Amino acid sequence: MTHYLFIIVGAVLVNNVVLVKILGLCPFMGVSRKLETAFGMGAATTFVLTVATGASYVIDHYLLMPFGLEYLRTLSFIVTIAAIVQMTEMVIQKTSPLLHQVLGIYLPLITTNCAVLGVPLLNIANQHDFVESLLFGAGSAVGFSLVLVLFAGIRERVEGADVPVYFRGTAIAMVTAGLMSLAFMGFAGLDRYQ
Amino acid sequence: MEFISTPPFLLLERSSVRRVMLQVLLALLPGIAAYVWLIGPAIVVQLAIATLAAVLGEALMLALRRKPLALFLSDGSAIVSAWLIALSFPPLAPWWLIVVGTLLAIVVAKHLYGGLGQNPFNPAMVAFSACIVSFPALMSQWPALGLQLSFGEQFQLIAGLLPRIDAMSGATPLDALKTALKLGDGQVDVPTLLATQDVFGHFAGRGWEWVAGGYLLGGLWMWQRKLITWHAPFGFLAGLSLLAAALWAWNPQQFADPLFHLLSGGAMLGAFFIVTDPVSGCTTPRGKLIFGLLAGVLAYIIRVFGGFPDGVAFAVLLMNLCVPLIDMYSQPPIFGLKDAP
Amino acid sequence: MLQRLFHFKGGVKPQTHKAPSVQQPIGQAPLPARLYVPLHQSIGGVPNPLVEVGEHVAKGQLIGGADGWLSAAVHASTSGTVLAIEEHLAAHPSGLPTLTVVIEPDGRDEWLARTPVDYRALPPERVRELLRDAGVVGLGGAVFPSHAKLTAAAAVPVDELVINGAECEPYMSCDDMLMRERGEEIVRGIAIFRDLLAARRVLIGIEDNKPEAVAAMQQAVQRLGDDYRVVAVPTRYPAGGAKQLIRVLTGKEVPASKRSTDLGVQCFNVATAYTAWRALACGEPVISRIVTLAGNLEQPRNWEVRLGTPLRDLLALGKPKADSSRYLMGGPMMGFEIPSLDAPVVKATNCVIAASPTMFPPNPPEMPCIRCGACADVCPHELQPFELYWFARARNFGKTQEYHIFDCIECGCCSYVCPSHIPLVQYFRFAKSEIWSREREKNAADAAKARFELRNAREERELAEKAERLARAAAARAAEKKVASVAEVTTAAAAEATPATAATTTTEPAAAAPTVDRAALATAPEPPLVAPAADAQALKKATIVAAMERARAQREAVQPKNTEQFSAEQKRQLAAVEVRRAALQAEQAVSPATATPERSAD
Amino acid sequence: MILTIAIMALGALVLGAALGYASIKFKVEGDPLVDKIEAILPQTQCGQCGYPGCKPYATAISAGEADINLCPPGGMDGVRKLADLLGREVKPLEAEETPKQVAIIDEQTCIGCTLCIQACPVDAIVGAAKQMHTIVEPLCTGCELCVKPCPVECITMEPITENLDNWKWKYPVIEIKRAA
Repeated sequence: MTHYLFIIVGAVLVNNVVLVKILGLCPFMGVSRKLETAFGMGAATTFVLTVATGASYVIDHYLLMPFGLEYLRTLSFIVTIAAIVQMTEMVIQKTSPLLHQVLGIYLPLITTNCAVLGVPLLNIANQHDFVESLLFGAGSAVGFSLVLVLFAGIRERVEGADVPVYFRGTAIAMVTAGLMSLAFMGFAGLDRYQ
Repeated sequence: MEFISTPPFLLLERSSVRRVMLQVLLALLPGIAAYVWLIGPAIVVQLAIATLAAVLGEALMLALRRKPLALFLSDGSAIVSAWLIALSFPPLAPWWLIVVGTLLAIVVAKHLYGGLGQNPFNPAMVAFSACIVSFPALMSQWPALGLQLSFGEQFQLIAGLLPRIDAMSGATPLDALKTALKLGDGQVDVPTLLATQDVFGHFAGRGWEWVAGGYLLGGLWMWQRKLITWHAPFGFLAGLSLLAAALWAWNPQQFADPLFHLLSGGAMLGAFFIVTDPVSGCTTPRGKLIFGLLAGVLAYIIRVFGGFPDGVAFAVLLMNLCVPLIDMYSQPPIFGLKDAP
Repeated sequence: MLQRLFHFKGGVKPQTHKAPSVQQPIGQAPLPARLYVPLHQSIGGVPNPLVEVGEHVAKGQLIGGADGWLSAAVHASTSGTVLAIEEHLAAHPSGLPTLTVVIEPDGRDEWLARTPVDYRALPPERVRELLRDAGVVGLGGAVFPSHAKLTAAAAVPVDELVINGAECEPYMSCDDMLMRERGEEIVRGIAIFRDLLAARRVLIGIEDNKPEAVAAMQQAVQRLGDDYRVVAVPTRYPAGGAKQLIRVLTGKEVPASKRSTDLGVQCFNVATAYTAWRALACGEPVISRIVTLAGNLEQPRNWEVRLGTPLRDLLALGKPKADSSRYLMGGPMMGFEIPSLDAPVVKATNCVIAASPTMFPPNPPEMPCIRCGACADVCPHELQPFELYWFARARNFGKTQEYHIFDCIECGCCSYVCPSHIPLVQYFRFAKSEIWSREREKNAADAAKARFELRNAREERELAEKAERLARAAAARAAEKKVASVAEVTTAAAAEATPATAATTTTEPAAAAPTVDRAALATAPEPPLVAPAADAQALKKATIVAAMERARAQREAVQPKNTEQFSAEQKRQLAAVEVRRAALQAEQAVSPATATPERSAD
Repeated sequence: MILTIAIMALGALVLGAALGYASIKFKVEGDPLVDKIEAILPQTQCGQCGYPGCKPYATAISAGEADINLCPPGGMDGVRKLADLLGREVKPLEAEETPKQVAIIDEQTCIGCTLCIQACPVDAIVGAAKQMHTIVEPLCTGCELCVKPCPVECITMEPITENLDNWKWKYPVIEIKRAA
């Protein structure tokens, strides 16, 4: 049981996919201008990432490994993720046009979100079983959403600050992301405590 | 370059940012006095170095940003940051470490965000975290107990004129406890450790416990002067001690008592001078309480379970991240709309 | 008789400085050489000028009639001659001009025949009309037409009528002196409000730093045998804010989104009650008010001043000291600097303060906000001024609304305590007027869009009609040639055109009379088209009708369009243009020679 | 090798089928974005963006054919709002930003040709043939479309003057260049 807990804590905080693994920076910088969009993006990514980790585990273990096709992993994962994102977009557009509007062009961007590809690959590298994979995927997604929302909150505030001209916009956002990363380093070692 | 032009309101109460900052500095004095008395006068040198670096850094940034120098330099906010940095760094840390930390705080954490009042992160804690991540060894060298060095020797050590010898430095009480527990591998228990090792005093680290008491005194004075409200410090101390008490009650062999945690590391300094920072902290009463509480809990978790000797700095930075959200969702109801859902 | 007092959060206690101006009784200000009576002195519609240049007016004569329900009339403050009706500097922070009636007093100060009425014998609607036409407005400074506040909410009976004599602004003492000297008339005026609102209780709130006023009011109430309660409330700025006083006396909190009558409470200033009584019982409309002259003066005092008196003349009464450099209208917390002393005294002028650099030192430079929360502690509406400031400064007006900027009463407590000396209220006023202007722009854009669409629809319809006319003409020609087979083709063409017409007319319900009868015309000759072979004569008729329709359409093409939905104001403007145009045409008729070269350019 | 191709083909087939099914099942009509964009545009219908009116411009933006910085009456504010809505970068305005103006007809020179009436997109000009025309000021959007058609050049654009109704509190801080 504690084992699963450590996986989740590790994925959410200690090895946060954005701030420690530095994956998925594109939506992290792109969709964090407003809190509402960050919430939407976080929710969508959480869904896609969780489903994608499950699907890639199944594909890897029941399609690729039995036939010794591990070298096709990246390719097949990308295709699967793209399909899942496409489906998600269609479903959201139909069921919740508002969310679709809020996510705008960033929904298709999940396809190219390296976190979505990176997490399934990390799962395989860490030799997680199915449950562990799902937990790790979900944990990473929650970690992503968490920092995305926090980041959006800070950015909304910093937008009103008298930032030096050369640092306005993305530059100060990068500095903020760096300081966030520094803060998250405080969690280092938490997943190794005996 | 922004400057007021329209003549607006006319009546003013006699208060100013400078007075606020001066009072904060004043409140730090009891703690500093205890520090000098019990730990060594080297801290005065560090305070001077940090102040100098902060003022120079501030002046440089103000000049670059073409802000009125005299106005902002005299507000005292940079000196407050500098003192907090000096007090949280090891007293015998080399001078350049303090300078690097202070410049980091003033230039990056403060002025890149627009200077006074606009920084989302506490500059002093940014400095501490960045330095402990970058120079873990130097940042964990605290003067070994019973180290009898003259003021001159201490000064030379800071200036890098004397070689650093391991015998001169030891770990903080928190670190000592953690290391001993880890090395002991279940063989040692906390009560015996506290009773036997030299580094521990009556309640916590020898000497340090009284420094913490000094900070407490200054903090209470600030509270009495209405410079700070009780919410954040109370939340912080409550979060820290409640979690400590719960684990201590569950397993007193493995976990130290709450009083030890309250008087160790940066707990008291953090409670009254860091989490009360209005700029990077929460502003609503409920928000302050939540901010303090969670910072206390995080500080305990990081200092006990994490990889760093103390968790206050990281806890505060992590909570700084959450400030906009906490503030947003803890808005007090306004006049006339209290019954509204 | 013990009245339970409630507490409002926040507030500040600045020095009051009231003592110097209450040493002497209210003085009667002398007649100035000129009176500048602005027509717009209250919230709501701008009164229409009812006098003409050169006309002789009597004291109390109506010179500006109320425009609509939410407006209040304006009267001549003395007898004399109207010199001009022109744009003159307004008593407004902007220093912009406003339409003003300039009167040269004849010195006789003759009243128009005054007709006192017994308001109890009149229906309430009539009383409200009388108040409106007497120009009774809130004299506390908000100048909201009082009659509009005298209707109880349909579902909620008025429990408490709060009479505001708190006067919390420093320096100001006009209400204090009014209560001391004319308490009885105030109490009689309160009765009018009480009766109109059918209020159960009347609470008169006076700050406890004015014991004389409290005593005077208590005596007046006792003498008249009323059961009003005179309550001394703790002195704390802004206890005299209507919402704060209501809170202190009744415990009710009125948010910005509600009217106080919805909560069963209403609030009037003591001076308003006084003028209401004068208006009804003496037939004297509001032509003067008490103004406190205070600050850096030799003789601070309260004066009864005719509305329209230039501030320069008024200030001369107080003998400003030599180093007076600035002048404020209103109190030092909420007032504004007078752009020029040429501005006149208006109904909102409760206090004029002369300021010297030593009394009000220049503002220290603004520092950045350090989010210390001092402003939130003193905000009587429990807002978060520093958050509002943060977003107002960044021009993020949506966020300021989320943080309830419109609940801000601009009392100035936040600016008063700010350690960074930030003029917070200025930022909030800026944000508010930006939001209003954006709303105006948005409305204008919507209106423009509607008109554009209307026009497009009309053009489409005209095109369709043209097509139809062409088809019909073709049909007529065909019928004349008596070729039945060709007629079938035109029917098809007409059938194509007709639905198009129908479509355009139905998609546009706003289209008024001309469209309807044109549509009727268009559809009328349809039957002969459907049955082309029926009768050649009918077809001939159709041709004539089509020709008539064509001529008509040509005429209509140049007729004003879209004028049906003009507002009254726009119609007025148009009428003015018509008059100008008529004059121009007359001019051209006189000298056709000048008009001809212009025409040749056509 | 063949097996590999077969497996990949199978995967592609399954995913393709699923996507195809979804695209039918979750088909969405219309584009609500156009309305949102149009709500931001100032509705001057001036055509300065190169499109015949605000709606066509909104449609073009939504389709990705037009840039968001083509609307001078909307100003930088409008560009910022559009950038916000569409998640695009804020760009400086293509044309010069001018203060709000209204058209004024010099009634002395007007010959009553009705050309401006036909040009006005919002019916803000009244008058009849051979009579002087007048612009109804509150309705005028300042689009300048009536200026060109006038044969006698009697229409001028004038900035809206400040009066007590449209006066605004100014931003309390202004930048002043200081020698220090």
